[in-house]
Amino acid sequence: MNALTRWINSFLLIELLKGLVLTGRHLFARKITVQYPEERTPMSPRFRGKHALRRYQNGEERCIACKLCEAVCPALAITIESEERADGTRRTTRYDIDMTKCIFCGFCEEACPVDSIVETHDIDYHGERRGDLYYTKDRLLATGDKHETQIAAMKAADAKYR
Amino acid sequence: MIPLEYYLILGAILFALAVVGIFLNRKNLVVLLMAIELLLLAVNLNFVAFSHYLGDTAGQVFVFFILTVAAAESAIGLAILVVLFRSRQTINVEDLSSLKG
Amino acid sequence: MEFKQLVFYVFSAVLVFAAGCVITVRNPVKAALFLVLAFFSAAGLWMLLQAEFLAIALVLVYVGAVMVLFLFVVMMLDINVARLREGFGEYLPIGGLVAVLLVLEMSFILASGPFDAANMPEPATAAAGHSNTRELGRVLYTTYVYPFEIAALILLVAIVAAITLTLRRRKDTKYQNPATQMRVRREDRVRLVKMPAEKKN
Amino acid sequence: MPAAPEIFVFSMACAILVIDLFLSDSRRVVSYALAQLTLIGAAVLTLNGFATTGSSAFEGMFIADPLADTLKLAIYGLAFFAFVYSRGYLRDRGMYRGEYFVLGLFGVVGMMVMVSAGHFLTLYLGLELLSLSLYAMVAFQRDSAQATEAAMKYFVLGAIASGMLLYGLSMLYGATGSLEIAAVRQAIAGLSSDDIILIFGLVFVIGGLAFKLGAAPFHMWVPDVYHGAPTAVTLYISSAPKVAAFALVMRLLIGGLEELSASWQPMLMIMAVLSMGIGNVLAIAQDNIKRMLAYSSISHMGFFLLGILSATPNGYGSAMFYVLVYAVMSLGAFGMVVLLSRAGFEAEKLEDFRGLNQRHPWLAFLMLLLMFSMAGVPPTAGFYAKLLVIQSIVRVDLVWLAVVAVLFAVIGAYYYLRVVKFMYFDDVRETAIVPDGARDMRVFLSVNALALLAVLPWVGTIVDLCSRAIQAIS
Amino acid sequence: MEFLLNFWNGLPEWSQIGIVNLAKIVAIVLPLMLCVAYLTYAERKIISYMQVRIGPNRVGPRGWLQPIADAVKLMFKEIILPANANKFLFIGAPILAIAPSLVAWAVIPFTDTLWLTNIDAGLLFILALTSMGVYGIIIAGWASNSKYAFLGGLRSAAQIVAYEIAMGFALVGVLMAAGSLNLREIVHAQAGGLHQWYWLPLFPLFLVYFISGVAETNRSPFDVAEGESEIVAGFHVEYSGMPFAVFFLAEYANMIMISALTAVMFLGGWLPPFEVEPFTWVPPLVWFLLKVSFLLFCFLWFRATFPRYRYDQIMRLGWKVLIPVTLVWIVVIGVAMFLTPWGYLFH
Amino acid sequence: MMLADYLLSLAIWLPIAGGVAVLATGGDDRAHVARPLALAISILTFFATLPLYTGFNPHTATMQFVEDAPWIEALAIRYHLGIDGISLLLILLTSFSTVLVIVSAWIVIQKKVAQYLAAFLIMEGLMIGVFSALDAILFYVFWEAMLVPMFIIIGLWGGANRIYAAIKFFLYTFIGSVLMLVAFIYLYYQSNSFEILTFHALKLGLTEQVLIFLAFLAAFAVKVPMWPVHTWLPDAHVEAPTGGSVILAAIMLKMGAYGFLRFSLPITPDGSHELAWLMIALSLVAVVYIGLVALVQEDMKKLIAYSSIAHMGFVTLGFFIFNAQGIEGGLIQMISHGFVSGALFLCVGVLYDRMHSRLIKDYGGVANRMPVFASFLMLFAMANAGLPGTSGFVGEFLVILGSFQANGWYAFAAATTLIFGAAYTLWMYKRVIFGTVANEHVATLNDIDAREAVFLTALAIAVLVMGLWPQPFLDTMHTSVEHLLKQAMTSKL
Repeated sequence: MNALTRWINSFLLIELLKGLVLTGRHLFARKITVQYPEERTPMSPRFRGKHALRRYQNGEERCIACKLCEAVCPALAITIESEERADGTRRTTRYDIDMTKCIFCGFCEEACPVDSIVETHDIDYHGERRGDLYYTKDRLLATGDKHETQIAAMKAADAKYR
Repeated sequence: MIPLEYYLILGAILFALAVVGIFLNRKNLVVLLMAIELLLLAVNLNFVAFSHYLGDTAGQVFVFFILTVAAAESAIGLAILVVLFRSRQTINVEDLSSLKG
Repeated sequence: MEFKQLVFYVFSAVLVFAAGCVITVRNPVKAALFLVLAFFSAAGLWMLLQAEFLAIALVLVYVGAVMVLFLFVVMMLDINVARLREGFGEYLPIGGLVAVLLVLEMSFILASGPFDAANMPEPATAAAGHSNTRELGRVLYTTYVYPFEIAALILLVAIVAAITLTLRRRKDTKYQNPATQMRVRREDRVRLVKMPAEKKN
Repeated sequence: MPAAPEIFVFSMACAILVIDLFLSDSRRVVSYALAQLTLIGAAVLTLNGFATTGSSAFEGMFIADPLADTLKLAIYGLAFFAFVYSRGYLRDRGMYRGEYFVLGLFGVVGMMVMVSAGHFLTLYLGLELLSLSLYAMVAFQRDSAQATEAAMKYFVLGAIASGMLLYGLSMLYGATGSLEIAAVRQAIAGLSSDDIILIFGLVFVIGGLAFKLGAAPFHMWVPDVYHGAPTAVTLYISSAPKVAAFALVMRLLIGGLEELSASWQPMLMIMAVLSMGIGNVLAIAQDNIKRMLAYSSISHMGFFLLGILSATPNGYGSAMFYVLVYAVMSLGAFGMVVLLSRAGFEAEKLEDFRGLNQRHPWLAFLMLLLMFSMAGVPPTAGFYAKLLVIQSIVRVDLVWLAVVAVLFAVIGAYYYLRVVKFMYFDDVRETAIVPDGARDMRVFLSVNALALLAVLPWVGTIVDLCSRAIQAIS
Repeated sequence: MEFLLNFWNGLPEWSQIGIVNLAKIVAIVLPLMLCVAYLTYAERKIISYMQVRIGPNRVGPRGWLQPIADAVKLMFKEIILPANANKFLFIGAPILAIAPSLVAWAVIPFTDTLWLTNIDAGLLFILALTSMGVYGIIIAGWASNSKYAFLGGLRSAAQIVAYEIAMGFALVGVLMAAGSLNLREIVHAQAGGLHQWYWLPLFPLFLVYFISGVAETNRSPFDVAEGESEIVAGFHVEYSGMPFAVFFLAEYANMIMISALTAVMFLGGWLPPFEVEPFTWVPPLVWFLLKVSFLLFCFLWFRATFPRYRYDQIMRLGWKVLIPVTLVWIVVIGVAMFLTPWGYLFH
Repeated sequence: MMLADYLLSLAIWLPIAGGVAVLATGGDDRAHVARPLALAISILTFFATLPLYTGFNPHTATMQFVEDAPWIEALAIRYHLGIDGISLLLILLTSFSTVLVIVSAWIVIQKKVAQYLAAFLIMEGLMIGVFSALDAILFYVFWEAMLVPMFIIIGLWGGANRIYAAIKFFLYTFIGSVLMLVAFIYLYYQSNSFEILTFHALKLGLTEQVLIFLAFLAAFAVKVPMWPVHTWLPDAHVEAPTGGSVILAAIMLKMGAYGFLRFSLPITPDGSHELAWLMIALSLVAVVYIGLVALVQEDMKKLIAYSSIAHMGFVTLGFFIFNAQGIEGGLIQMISHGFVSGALFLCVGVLYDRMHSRLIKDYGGVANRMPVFASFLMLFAMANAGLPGTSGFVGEFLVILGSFQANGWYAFAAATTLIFGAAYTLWMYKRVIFGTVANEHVATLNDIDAREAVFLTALAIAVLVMGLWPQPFLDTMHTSVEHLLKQAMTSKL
């Protein structure tokens, strides 16, 4: 009997009809498309977007070339070189992130003892040449400068969970 | 007005081409099979022409059956060709020489 | 020139050209396509002869089925085209000569009078209500029912033969059977096992 | 009911095709038994409705007359024996599949249709049904390069032959305006007998027929096919289809075109002489018995044509007798080849027959009978066959042809003797294996070969049967 | 005006015939091409809706100019000829693919009075033409000199050939019911309302025909010929620019044609579902287009719903399910025709 | 329904059936069954043929013991048997020789015994069939069928070169006889019958007769054999086993001669006359030339074979001089030669069984070791040379007498054979039997045993009886010969 019903079901295309009904219902469902450039979905404070290097309020760059981020980076995207400055502090001479390697895991941010490297909420970036996705220290600092308010807010929002 | 002769001569030309094709072709069995199809086409042309000019459907019926048979025939022919190719890796007419004596 | 005559000459020319190409062209795929062309022109000629049904059947059977099969086989068998036609040219002149002689001879006989326009005039165009298809269908199932059945038998033989010859089940290959796959139910594949969280001694 | 045996065989073939799907290899014998039962059943049906006078059915497409029924019975018998012989051979070579028997039965249906054809259309369809089955059967041993090559050659040449035959038929159609054999005959009677279109068509028809018969100069396929095909298939091809080919000739050439006999007689004469010559001379050079028998078949077709070309009822009867006897002989000879073959060993070299008398005197004796019968040595049936065809041409004052024929018969005797020589006078070679098993086959083979001798007192009856069968058509 | 008329009458007869026919052809092909273009748009829209998306909406108002944009893009893309490809066949293949789908329109009756030709063997003509669609694909696959294309070509050719048989058998059922091969007469035979349309008495054939139609056009879920995941894009993997566009057109034109045929043969063509007042007010052409649109919608619906079949499943479905079903149903119809005076179901 | 009505059938089919029975005894391990069985059958057959003689009416030329039944009606072929005075003697000769052959093979043949014996029994039936057939096709069937067992006998049990000899034998005779078949068929169309007696009465034109005569000649000349188609015979004789040689010489050769009497002369009398010169010439060539050839033979069997050819030349000569003496002489010569050459071959066989050589030079002084054998051989040698008192003399004398009537030169040429015959026979006898013991092999020879004595004695009696009292033989054939002569002398034109 079971076999017979199964046979009948298969010949009446019951399962296929079920599928069609499902898609048919969705045809009339409310569309959930977000009209992207105009509309945006909300973002978590922990969202990991484009990288940035921060500065202290006095304009001094935060990064002390401890190279923890370089060490922790699983994709080996970060390259750091450093030397002692005239004032005896150690600062980076080179801080590059190869965005074609980066996997946006956020470990660098976690590892940074001075909250220097961070990931912003900026996702609207692109490059037209290969080199455009090779972020140098200057560009990272510039991003940090540009998004400092947003970064600060994010840090603040997340602070209580840390 | 096209006289019946014209059709028949056309059939003869096709027939001759097919026959020459069969004997000319020493290399490729598939083309040989195609020449056979041409041969049958010539025959069919004759039958249809006669049928029309004689006002008799029998010729057309014959063509209908020839078409059927030819289709069956080429199915078998190609099946044999495939089997042959599997066992010998060639369909070169000249390579078919294991049977001699 | 009458429209019909124009059509006749055009189709005939194409037919002969295509047939010639079939036997001379180097590449078997092209030969097959030329054969298709030949069939099309032949179908056109048959239309002129008021054999619409056969004309369409020719296209349907040959172009639609037989030649596809040919193409299939030509393509599946990995044939070295270059080797296939080497030394072809040397036979071509003699072959052409033979063809011409054959045609002349046959034409001489065929055109010797019995089938000229006087002896065999073209019948009048069929009446408007006349359907070639209907007529053929009628005789096919009445007068010719016996051959019809035999033709069916021939096709069956062709099927049986083609399958026996080419179907081979390799012993070392694993096959999926869609029918059994589709019959599978959840119970066959998933087993819910209830067991206590921890063993009691 | 007209065509009851045809319908029965066809239905049974389909049934076997289906039943065979559900049989395991070890129970394949069921298909075999069913096939044999089918033939027996068909024989019963044919006997039951045996036509004493000619009548037609299906609008003249189907003819029931004594000729048709007699030939059908012969076909059943030959096919029956062919199946018996082939079983062990097929089993040893992994070809023991139901399709062999099914195709064989379809071939039988084709032959039956040919035999009963009253219309060019049924003639052609029967011929094709038979041919297609045969092509497939030749290629049945599909991993054998030889078999497939043979099948290809057979196919190509067979298809060309069909094409020629059809071209000829189209011309006849044009000239007579009909495709029904009886009507064509009447129409021809109304035309002048040297009507150029008729002759033109006739040439092609004869060419096609010669191809199908395997008569020189259209014989090229015969040796290759006989040699290359699995022996089980060769024995099938060389027996019953020859009977059907006879029917083809009878229906087409005699039934339809007898009025043109003055035109086809010389053509057949050339073919007959060439066939006898080529067949007999080339057979001498063969060291493969299958090939040798193939050439012998060509020469036998030459003799067979002698009967036809006399264009008298007497000659047709003789040709019929000849073809029946030939079919039985050829069946037996190839049956012997099959019987002596084992898995992995084809007894197809003449050498393989060396010292057969020492190993198996009985089989050697049977083969001796078969060979002498083929050579036309009395008192075997082969002699009467040759006697009949030769007397039929002497009757139409073609004594020179008779002399040519008997001379070729003598040449032919040489290579048959060679087989006997190998069997009786030469010593056993070590590679040769003594046959064992296949008891049923040995029994049937004995019956087959001894029939050539035992028929002696009843030759007259059979000849009578043949001439009575012929009467209906002419 | 006068001059034009004189000029026309001065032309020889055969060219007059030719020109008239050419004009008719253009009148059919142009709107068809437009339909194809907007069918692609409809497809994207409908599938996105079923996936709870909006679909294209940027080019032009609500995205209506999207097909035009696509067309323009394809037209200006470079045509790449692969190395060692057979150039003549490579270019010829798309043409071979699209030609049959356009030619078939010659015999399709839009309404009782609107058709290009009305031949007796129309159904056969259609069968013959649909069977030729395979050439474009198989040649494209072969001429590309690429193994992916080749495999795709062979796959789809085998598939088309297999489903064509089921399709043909389904049409045999229609032929039996209507007693004619003429498409107009087939529609006439269905007169009398929804329940007289052949989809009901020939329901299994209707399904088989439509499913085969989907398979014939290589549409999802039978689109293994393109099978992106296995053979990249199948037979047209090497194509770009205009030749690719032509293949694209061919596919969609085929879809439309299959839908039109289904409408003619199973859904009563231009006939209204009920032959009573409000329905008969609607012009027949509209009914026809409505039916075609519905069927086209089904094509898209299927694509949105079903996952792709595996190749052996496709072949199994064709040979072992659809063909037997059609055979059985033909026998059923035959028996019914023999035993009953057509009665309610068949007049 | 009396058994007597079916005597001929019995004589034909009993040995054939017996042969099959012997064959069925199987392999050589059962030879002890096969031998007595074969002997019994051959003796039975011999006894079955005796009533033919006792019941024979010598005063009429019509066929006796006639059996007639339809066989292949479409061609008017009948199962028609019957004998006259000519065939009667040959039948008796056949059944008598077969017994001897079987006895002679008793211990000599050790390989495939059953097949050997069966072959001879079947041969016997077929040969009787040939002599008693009154239907041309029936005749032809028996005639040709004989080739098969003979072919096997030569090929299987023959000497070193047996295969060549067997095939040569077969093809020569086969070629000849198929032409005869064509002639039969032609005659059939003239008469609508295959009855030999109808053929006899058939009117034929001269050209037809000549052609038919030539066709017959092709068959019979090969069989007789006549020069120049005799070459198969020495080969066959040399290679054949003793029994084969005996049958070949004693009976098969006679069939050719019988054919002349039964077919050529009565059916084509004018053709025969027209070509008599040819026949006589060929016969004389055989007599003289072959006699000379025989002189130089090294091999005893070959020598006897050539002597057979020469003697058969006598026979044909006798037939074509168209008088009663000639024909009767020829017939007597046939019978006599059957005994004599059979006996000689058996004697050679006796020696060969002991020495495995047939070369004359290997022997010498045999008389010392085998005195009894030597005396038998002496008798047969004398008979072969045509010494008065032996059977050989009667026939030769009659033929010479007859030819003398026709033409003195014929007689002269024929008479040379007496000289040549004596020369080669006695010379061979001298070299083999007399002299000192040639080598150690000869020294170990044993004289004949009882079995050999039996058949040699039987033959010796036959030779002597025929030589001393030929009258019964002549009486038996006389009426038939007269009738035949009348037919041969009556023009059909």
